[in-house]
Amino acid sequence: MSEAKKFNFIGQRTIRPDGHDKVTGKANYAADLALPGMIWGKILRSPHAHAKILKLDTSKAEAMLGVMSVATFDDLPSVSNEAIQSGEGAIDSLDLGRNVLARDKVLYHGHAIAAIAAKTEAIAEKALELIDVEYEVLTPVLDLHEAMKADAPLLHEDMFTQGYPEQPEKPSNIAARHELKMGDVEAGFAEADVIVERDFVTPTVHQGYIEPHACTVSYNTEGQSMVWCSTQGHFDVRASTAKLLAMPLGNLKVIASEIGGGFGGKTTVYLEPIALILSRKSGRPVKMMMDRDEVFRASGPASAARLTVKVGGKKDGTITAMQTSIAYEAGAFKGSPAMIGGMTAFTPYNCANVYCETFDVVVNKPKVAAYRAPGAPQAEFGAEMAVSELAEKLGIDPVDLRLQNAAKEGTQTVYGPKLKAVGLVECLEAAKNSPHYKTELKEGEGRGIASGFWFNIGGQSSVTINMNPDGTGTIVEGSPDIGGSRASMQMMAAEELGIPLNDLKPIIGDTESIPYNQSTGGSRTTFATGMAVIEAAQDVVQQLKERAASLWNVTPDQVEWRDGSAINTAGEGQMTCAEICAKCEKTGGQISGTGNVNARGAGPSFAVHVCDTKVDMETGKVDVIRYTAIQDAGKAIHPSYVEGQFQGGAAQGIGWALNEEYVYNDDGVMENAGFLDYRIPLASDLPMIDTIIVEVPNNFHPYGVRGVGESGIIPPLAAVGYAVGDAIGANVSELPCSPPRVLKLIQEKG
Amino acid sequence: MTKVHVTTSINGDETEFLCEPHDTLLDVLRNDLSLTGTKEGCGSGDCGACSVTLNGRLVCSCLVLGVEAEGAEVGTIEGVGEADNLNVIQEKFLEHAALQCGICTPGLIVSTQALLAENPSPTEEEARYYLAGNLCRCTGYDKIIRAVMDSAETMRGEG
Amino acid sequence: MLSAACVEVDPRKRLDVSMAMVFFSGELQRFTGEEKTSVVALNYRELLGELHNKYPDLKNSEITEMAIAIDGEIVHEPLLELIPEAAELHFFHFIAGG
Amino acid sequence: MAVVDYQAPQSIEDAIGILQKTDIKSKVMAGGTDLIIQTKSQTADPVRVVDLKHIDGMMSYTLDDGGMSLGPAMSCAEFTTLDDVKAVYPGLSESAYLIGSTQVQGRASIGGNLCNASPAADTIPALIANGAQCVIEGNNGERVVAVEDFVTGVAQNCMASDELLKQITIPRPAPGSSDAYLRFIPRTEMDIAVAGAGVSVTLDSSGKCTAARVAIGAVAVTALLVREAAEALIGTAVDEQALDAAAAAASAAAKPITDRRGTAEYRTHVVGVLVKRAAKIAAERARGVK
Repeated sequence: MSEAKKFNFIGQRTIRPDGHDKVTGKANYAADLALPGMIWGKILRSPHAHAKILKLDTSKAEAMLGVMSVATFDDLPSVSNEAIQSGEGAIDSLDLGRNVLARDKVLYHGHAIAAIAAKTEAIAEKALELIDVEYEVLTPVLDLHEAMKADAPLLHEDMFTQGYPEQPEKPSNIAARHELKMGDVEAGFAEADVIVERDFVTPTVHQGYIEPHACTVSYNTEGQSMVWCSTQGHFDVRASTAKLLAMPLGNLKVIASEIGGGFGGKTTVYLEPIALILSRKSGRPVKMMMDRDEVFRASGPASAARLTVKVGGKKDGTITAMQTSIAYEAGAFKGSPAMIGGMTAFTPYNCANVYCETFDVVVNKPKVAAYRAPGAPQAEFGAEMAVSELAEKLGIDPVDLRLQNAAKEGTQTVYGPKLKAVGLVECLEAAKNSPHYKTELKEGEGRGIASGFWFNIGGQSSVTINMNPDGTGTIVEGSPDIGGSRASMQMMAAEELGIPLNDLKPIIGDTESIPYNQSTGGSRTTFATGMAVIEAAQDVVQQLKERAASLWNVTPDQVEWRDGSAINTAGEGQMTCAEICAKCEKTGGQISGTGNVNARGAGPSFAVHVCDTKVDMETGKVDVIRYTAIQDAGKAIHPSYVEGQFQGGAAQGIGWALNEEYVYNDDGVMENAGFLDYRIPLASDLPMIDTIIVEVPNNFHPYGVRGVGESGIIPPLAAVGYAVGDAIGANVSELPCSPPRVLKLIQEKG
Repeated sequence: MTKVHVTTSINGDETEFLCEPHDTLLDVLRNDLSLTGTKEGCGSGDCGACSVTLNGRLVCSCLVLGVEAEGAEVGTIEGVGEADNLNVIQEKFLEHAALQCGICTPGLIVSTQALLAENPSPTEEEARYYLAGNLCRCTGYDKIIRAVMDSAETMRGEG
Repeated sequence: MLSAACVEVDPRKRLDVSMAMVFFSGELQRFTGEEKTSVVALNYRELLGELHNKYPDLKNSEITEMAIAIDGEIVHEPLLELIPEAAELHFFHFIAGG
Repeated sequence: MAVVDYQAPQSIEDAIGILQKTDIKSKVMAGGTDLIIQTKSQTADPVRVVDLKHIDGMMSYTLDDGGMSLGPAMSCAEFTTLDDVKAVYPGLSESAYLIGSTQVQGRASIGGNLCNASPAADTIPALIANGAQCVIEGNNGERVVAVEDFVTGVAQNCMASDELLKQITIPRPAPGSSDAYLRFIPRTEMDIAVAGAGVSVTLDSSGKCTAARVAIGAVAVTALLVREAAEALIGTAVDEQALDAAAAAASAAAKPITDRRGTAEYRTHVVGVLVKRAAKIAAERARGVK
């Protein structure tokens, strides 16, 4: 893209096209659909964290008045081991099936065992008590280090660690071990004047979306089955659900309702396959809703982690070696993003010698799911804390140390490729020159700064733009819109077509109205779906030019498209989009443009955050008093929603750093499964979150877009963690910085 | 169990319904009266997504029994603004992009309306503490508070 | 439009194509025994053919499931990909998002 | 418990009549913010809810030279707007303001908070600090119980199943008196108290403390009236040493548990900090009020 392109709509703060319904309560979320004859499904969940299922008898429950159908694992057709390719990488479908409904063993407290559909929720709830289950209770494995021991009780007798040079012969709770290395870390450490080595611990946390999982489904044999659910990817819900129920994709229509937050946690299936079984066996539509307690106990949190980080640097500020050993909890089934932690931990740094060893470890807790840059926050927390400590020990300003070693274009990453053009240096400079960083701290205040890297992905998006006879158009796209992306899609289409924004209506098509679209996640929507919208809009413009050419009897290349009109360059004549559309039946029929992409060249988005805290030294309570989030957006399509991603990521990261954690008892039962004691940040906990949008264009997108949805959650863990340590004069190594932990650090410091 | 007949007023409309004694006002609004604008986020009064007004007082409808609505005045999101045009608070929430997923928005708009009726010129801190019972996980609250302060200013300007 | 890779390639031109440098991650090194190698290949399918000939165990690896970075540009579905002159190639695992 | 019947008696006599029925267990409801959560499960035993909000006097208050007489079912949202009460019992008003969110305060009542008898209830230490009395009505008439004796254990109070709390009466503080309530929570709102402290002090014209009541919450099965802490203040000018002594006495009296909200060790330390801070505020208010 040559010099900065002049845009008509891009970069404006438009009113989102879907806003009216959301501020009037008319927008329909998953729990808002009721169908005639609908009945209610409820799930029987395991009271044990680790137990064999000896007997499961649902006959008494089925006989209860008002009960219409029952579902257990046996109702799933023979689930094959073949991987399902879904948006979140390969998921072993046997594991997915056993997480949706337990078979032989329950692997976490709250694991679904059976489900009942009945005339009312109350009847369904009572019927669950009539299901007769016999367990052989086993010792739960809850701690990461315990789980990794050779003699630890095993969750899966058939799990052997992948990734060791030779195949181990004993099964283990370590599902996989990965190694990433570059250069020679030992040589690097030998060169270093100062070495920082520290162990870090981060807790299990939840995405905290305010809308619990829910769906309303109706099964019928003639291939007209329908699922209405809250999801980040209805095409992947169709893929996983059809796989589990052995249905052809064409027989299952999935409609994405408005989604009340997902953050990665709604990229898998929990209720949909069960509801369809209950619907099939009862012949009735079935609604299922998780209550908040179930969301915490049985939907995927983000991995708790234990990591050791070692960084070495010379007096001149060169970081000579960076090393980490990372273990992530996967929960009941393998598949934590441990390796992604290894890939991202040190990527903000141009360091020649890097070594990362990562372990994916199963424990008797719910299977983890993605949570905004999955795997990166935990690993980069350790790295950023260690780099800040190194800066302090070298007597170098923490921003300057990061600037001096900043990853740039051409920097070799530990996971392989060299980076293309990125904006970390620009973000660090923006932080250094920010009013926040230039303000002196007062007595008792602490400051932390941290960087964050996330890859961002492209992937498959399909869009059609259908033009109406009056020149207005409908943009049918397939990316569930959580953060306001429909506003960006509308702006990109209007930018290409040159017609007013409100003439274009973006909607999320169901799985029967457009080809496969990958889930909304990986910060891909504005980048990849945006690219497909632009392609579809250009397709429409081309057809409009051809129609105008046919009316003027000239060739299409003699027609130019400017500001929503065709211009006849081979003579007289100008025709607006509306005029051309009005004559479509005369020029060959209606116009519809398509854009099908497997978008490549997703540009990483770097973030740098600055946080000031004050600590009540007598109680250990932390207050965040100032916060600045800086991030590279490549090109901000809708600045308000770009800022919204920075601020939302920062708030979740601050929660992760301050007060969010799963508290388990020794039997593996979560003790704070509710918003009262799982403490996400409140309006009164946070200051205004100032934002700075950096724009280093990503030339693989027509307008230079980089996804911004995820990087923002990474820096706060270390920005807040280091600021707390700075305020109390002690080293923080364990999150969250809850008052009891901080007070202990203060007391130990003496 | 035999259902209870309740006569009440919802957004100024005379309304009758039958409900079980254990049904909450939230269950009644959503399942019996199809007023699904009021959302359930937790069912225990900890998230505010189900905020409504009961006789002018801001409450969580998940912590009110449906039968308690007898003879009461209930105000829900569906009663905010007119059918064809939004009120100032709704306009400002859109203008400031004070919502992303929007599940918390109905509760926040009802709560903001109650706040500004009680305190037409709140400070930022007063607004943040009054709205502390409305959880939002997407926005980090910054733009919500800016929309609330702007609404207050605009309404005072008109007032 | 047809992808360029389907265009018929004149075998005589093959000789003057410079070598591409392929780097193996720690995980793949278990099957190749080497950190890197140079290969003559015009496109992804030829690249895989050459690598499988050179390293028989490679068939036990997940190389065909992995994404590929060509001179730093990450390609998740490389089947029809062309290999440019003196390219630097890295294989690595498909990255998910949240 | 699952609600199978709802009654809204218009008088105390009717209410007591319903409470005496033995077909189904009855539970009294004021705001209902605790009760409705406890009755969510449909599989627990059935319960009849007896809603007191339609009974005269339950939702109103009187304040005069003799003190305050408070209807137990008045919502905290309404109670905290009563400026005349706030002037006389600032600490009690603070404690009512701290219960839950704005929405919860729109329903929750001081009487409900007291009868629910959570060890961490916010209003109970403030009520104890102010020497509140509980007027209980039952089949055989009225009886009065000091608030510190009203709560008898975790979620237990001294009333029989057919008795109800009719009134909460609080004596008018002696001249030169004031109170304060503080609690510790990890966030700034919404949490259940990890520790709580209600303190009232009476200072003479020279600023010497002539009387004091110190109550601590969330650090034992019930809120505790800590005599030793009060004695540490009485006779002093409520200076640093006195405040430290009161804090130490409070920590010594605490018998906390470890749970998802805090460790015993942490609660013991923090309750002392809160007593010190609350006593200081109460003293400043008392000095100002003369």
